[in-house]
Amino acid sequence: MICEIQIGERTAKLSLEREANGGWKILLDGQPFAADIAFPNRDTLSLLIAGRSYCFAWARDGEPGRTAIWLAGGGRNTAVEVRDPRQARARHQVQLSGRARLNAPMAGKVVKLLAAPGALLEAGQGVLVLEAMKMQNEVRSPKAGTLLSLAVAAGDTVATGALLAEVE
Amino acid sequence: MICEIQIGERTAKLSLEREANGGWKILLDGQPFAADIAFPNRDTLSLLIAGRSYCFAWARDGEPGRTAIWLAGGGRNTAVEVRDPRQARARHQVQLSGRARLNAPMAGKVVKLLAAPGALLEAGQGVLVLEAMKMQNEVRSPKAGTLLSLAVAAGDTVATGALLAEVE
Amino acid sequence: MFGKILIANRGEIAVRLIRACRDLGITSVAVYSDVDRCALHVLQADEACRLGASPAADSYLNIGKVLDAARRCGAEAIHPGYGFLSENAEFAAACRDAGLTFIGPSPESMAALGSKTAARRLAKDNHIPILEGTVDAVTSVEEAQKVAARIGFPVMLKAAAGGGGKGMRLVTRAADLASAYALAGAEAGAAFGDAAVFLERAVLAPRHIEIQILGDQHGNLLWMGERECSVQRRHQKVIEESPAPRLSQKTREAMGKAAVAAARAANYTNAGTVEFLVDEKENFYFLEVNTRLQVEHPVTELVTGLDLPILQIRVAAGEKLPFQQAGIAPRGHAIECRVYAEDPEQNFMPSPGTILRLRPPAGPGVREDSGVYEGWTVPLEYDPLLSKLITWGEDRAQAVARMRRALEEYQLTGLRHNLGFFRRVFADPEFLSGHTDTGYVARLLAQPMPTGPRDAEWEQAALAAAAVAASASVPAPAATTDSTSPWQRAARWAALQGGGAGQ
Amino acid sequence: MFGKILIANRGEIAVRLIRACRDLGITSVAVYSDVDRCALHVLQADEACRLGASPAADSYLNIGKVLDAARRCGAEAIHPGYGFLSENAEFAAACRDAGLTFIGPSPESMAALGSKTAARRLAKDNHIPILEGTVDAVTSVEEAQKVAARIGFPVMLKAAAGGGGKGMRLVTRAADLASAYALAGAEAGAAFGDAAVFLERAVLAPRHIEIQILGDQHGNLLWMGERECSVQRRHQKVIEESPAPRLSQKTREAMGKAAVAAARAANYTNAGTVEFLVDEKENFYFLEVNTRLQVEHPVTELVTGLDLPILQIRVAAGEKLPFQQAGIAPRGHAIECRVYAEDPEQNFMPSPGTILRLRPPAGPGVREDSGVYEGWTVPLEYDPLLSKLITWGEDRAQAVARMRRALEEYQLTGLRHNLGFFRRVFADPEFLSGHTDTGYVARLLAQPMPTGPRDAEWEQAALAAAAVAASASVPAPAATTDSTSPWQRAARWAALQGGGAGQ
Repeated sequence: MICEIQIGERTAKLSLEREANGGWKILLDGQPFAADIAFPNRDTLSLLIAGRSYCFAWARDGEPGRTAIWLAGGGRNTAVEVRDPRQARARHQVQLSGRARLNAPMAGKVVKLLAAPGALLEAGQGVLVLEAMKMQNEVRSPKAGTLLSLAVAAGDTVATGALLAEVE
Repeated sequence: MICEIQIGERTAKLSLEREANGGWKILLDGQPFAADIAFPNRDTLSLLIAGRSYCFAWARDGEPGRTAIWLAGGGRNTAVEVRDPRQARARHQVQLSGRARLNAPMAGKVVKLLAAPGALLEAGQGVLVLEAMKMQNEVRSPKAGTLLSLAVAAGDTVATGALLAEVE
Repeated sequence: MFGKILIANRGEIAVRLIRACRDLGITSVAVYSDVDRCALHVLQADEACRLGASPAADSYLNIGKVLDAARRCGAEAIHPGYGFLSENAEFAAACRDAGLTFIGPSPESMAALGSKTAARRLAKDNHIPILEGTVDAVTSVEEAQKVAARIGFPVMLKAAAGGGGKGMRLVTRAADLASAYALAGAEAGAAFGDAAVFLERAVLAPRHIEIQILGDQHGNLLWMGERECSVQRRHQKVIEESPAPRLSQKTREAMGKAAVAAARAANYTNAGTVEFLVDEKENFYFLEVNTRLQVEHPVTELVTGLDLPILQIRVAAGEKLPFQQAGIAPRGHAIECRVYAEDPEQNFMPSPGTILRLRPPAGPGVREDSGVYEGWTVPLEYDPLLSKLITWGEDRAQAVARMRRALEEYQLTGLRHNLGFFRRVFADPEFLSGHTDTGYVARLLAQPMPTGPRDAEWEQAALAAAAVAASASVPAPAATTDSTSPWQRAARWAALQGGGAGQ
Repeated sequence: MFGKILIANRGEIAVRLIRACRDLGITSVAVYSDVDRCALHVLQADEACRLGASPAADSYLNIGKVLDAARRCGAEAIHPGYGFLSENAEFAAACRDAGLTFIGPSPESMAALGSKTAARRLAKDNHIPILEGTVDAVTSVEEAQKVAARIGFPVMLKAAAGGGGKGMRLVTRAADLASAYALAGAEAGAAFGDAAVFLERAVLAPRHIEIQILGDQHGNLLWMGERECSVQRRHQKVIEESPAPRLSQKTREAMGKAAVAAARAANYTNAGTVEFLVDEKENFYFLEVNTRLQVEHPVTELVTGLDLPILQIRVAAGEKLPFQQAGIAPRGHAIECRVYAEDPEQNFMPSPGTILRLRPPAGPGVREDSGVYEGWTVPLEYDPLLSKLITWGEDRAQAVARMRRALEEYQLTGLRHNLGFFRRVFADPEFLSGHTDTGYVARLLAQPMPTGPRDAEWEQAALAAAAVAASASVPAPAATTDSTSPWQRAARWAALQGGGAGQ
């Protein structure tokens, strides 16, 4: 298996092969990576690397070709993305398109719109108010520009990451 | 579904039907049993019965037709057996056969035999010594009688429940 | 003593109160909204009683439904927890009228102290120092502008009712006042059913220190040490400790006496907390009284050895406090971290979701008061507090070391949370020196993220682990029975994009 | 202070010591046998080093392999935990010779106190009362018969080396002596590598109370309160508490002074425990010294507020004890339950297996020191201790109430264990009255199993739950990756047959 893994800011290429003796042959960005790998149970991995012990509990999320692995271990709890390199390329292009998109930073209810399409916005100006867990949160424009469109109306319930508006 | 469930000393007959509204219709030994049943996650069950709250975490074990359900809840941790009534009948007959069988009370290593086949045993007399977790344990005859056969030899490793000897 | 208590709350505090009932041999009754049918407090209680639909107004904030549940299950007393109806004098009075014991102060004491504005007046009358500002609520943006102009910016807008940072806004210039006033009012209205806000001089970067008080119905009224609560984001505490570092015994005792004086003026009984602002010279100003059990009560429990909910229940049942002021002998140091479903990288915004993995830490000096479990979907409707992690040590250094160790062990995935933020705080020299004030979190986040000597190694191991996990042929251990719609998955994906090793 | 410590043990005590290292900022190194590659202590440690094959003689009891591991990883000190090599003077000497600090007493102190026979002589010389019997080991069945005839039955056979009930047998009549002598010797040989046993007068149903001692290398030697350890099965403790109920302060102090006198006579440093038998009139008899950290050390920690492994490490590094005898001020009451993989219905026989579900209790006053996790297969090779559950309360009643609550919350399935037994103990009037002695467990089990008022209701709910669970279409949440052979399944089935709601 060959995959591209993004962890925080870093993207690495991993190549993984099961060896005849049950071990793993791992190449990390082309370099051999030696680890004694064991499975304490079906959702935990133990790695001994040059004597150091690392243990990760993992849970899988995501969709075909783009697996998210939640890892918990060593005091960190994080989601890393494991991509099939070919599919990843296509996605990248979408992200590079021109407009700034405002996504919902959390699931919640749109309680108020603060600007109408066509409005000129300063960077940091409020676009709408989202209520979640009893907190009223202003969602602000990431940059100065024109409010191109609003994807939601007051009263709508939105999921985390849902598109709220576009600014150009 | 109809099943026979053994919990401790008690055996009950349960009939279970999923209703159109998603609820459950349960007959316990022929009597209707009203419970509001919900699933906190895939291995936990919540039951509200006449206002009282019961929560059980469960794990499945066993083999076709004879499921063991480990239940944890309300301070008890126990294994119950869920049987298909037809298959259960066959098993019962085996249990009723005449001889007393000595099964291994735990997994361990047979370190010493204390009696040979043909020996006359008093009730409580030691038959062999089993070592597990560094403890030496005498396995004793449950009744007075003749040691018919030994199924193990010194040095053997046995699993929990393995047949060790028969006494008549 | 009561035979059955209804717990009019949810989440970790409801679980905490169920444990207190169990320790006393009292039957506990959980109440729940539809989305909370499988919440931890429902699973753990002896009995459970449905209130209504998921919005708080139809369930946990609905006085009629709570009282009806109490009648149906035959409870003799109601413990309100914190938040929801806990500081609602009308509810306390309705309990009394229904023949139920409200486990808390009398409605009269609550009225006298429960609203921040009324409490300010009472403090003033009893010569306890308060900050300059309005004593009554401001009724319009215009009035707010006028008062602010008089006392000068920055000013603080605060909900007259409630607490916990909701309906609170710091305003640094006149141009922001109108929008802040509207948001604070709306938030206060949604959270407490009362949109009134008042205005006071903002002290920038003060310390926030509070005194625990406890009174019985026989005239005994004690204070039980202080809690330092300066580490806040969004005007809400995230870390609390006791004793407060760098506080002289003289000031501690003066604050304790002021707290008891304020409570006595209101004929206070049961548990309560008097909050103060403390400046660099250890001048302290009365802020408000929380007329209920505080979220952070465990730090007081760990240093005093006392069980506050049990004492609340005992004094509500008419028992005398079993000790005097001199009998309260704190030992060691305790610190609490509030574990929230929120995203520190997005200004600590709430971040509901399903918990895929949860293994809380354990061992010496570690206490976890949790309200969630693996597989639970944290609902959108309520406060995002998941759990409280509390450590005790012989001194602050040991409590800190144990907290660091506990954070190292903590496994929590499936949603965004602030454990990574705590990990950073407990390695930060400023926090370790005990020099925190309410500006601390902003200062910390303004610094670049530090990297430890082992971070690169950990990252390599995590990369290998992720690759092996992704290639594993075992089914994904998703903990829910619900199927997730493609649309939800896509949204989840977008949320994951911001992910990083910092958590 | 040390930079790196190798922990020459496994299970819960290894995890406990890893936590102590972490609190001190010391790198911890786990060692493991093949069957323990994925044991909890390996997963939790900073580093891990293989010893050898699974039998203890090839791994945890193998001095050469442990020292080799220490060399390879660059450890400066070794903590032996309890059991295995912890009371082996030869090992302590080998550490010293290899330039490693052994975290424990000197080999000379261990030799003087570590063997029960040597310790009996030392106690006698220092005018500390001992029970009548042989001071040296008996070398043959004939000699044993002779001595037993002299002092009269019942007699107790005890391994000269080691402790923990292994190699110990109560003999009530001459006819049983030969078989008991052989079994005790074999067990002692297997567990400690030394088959020597001695004989002493058996006091029927005495109390078993021990004193914790701690000394530094600067002549300071203190005692830190007592532990009541009378609740035993198979001569091994299962419940311990501190302070001992019904013990006068006068006797407590006399025992403390006797313990310190015995330790001082052996130039003792580091942590140790002096065990006594106490009769109904509070006469106490010296039994033995455990020259290492005790399994039940947490109860002392919870009442004194001290961290024993950390103090062990500090004094081993040459630091002075940071307090004097007067500085040890116990508060409240602590109780420990040893959670074993064993079957109370089959005379507490060990019962290894795979843990299918594990959710330990939490909340106020509850501490869990565990050595296992969900999915772990408890191996056959070692002691079946899974975890220790400890509660603290302001007084014994509260500690008991919290233990009862913790047992109520505890979820542990997949193997047989003694949680149900504890549930019974903590509802038993005799235990609750504090009138326990070493005959307590036998008396309890001789009574019919009591049924509670809610047992029938619970059973109905469990029946319905089992039926719904069995009919569920979701895959079985078995926690292991291993496939189980049909043969193993059949064996498991047979074991399940004995199952009941009593657990």
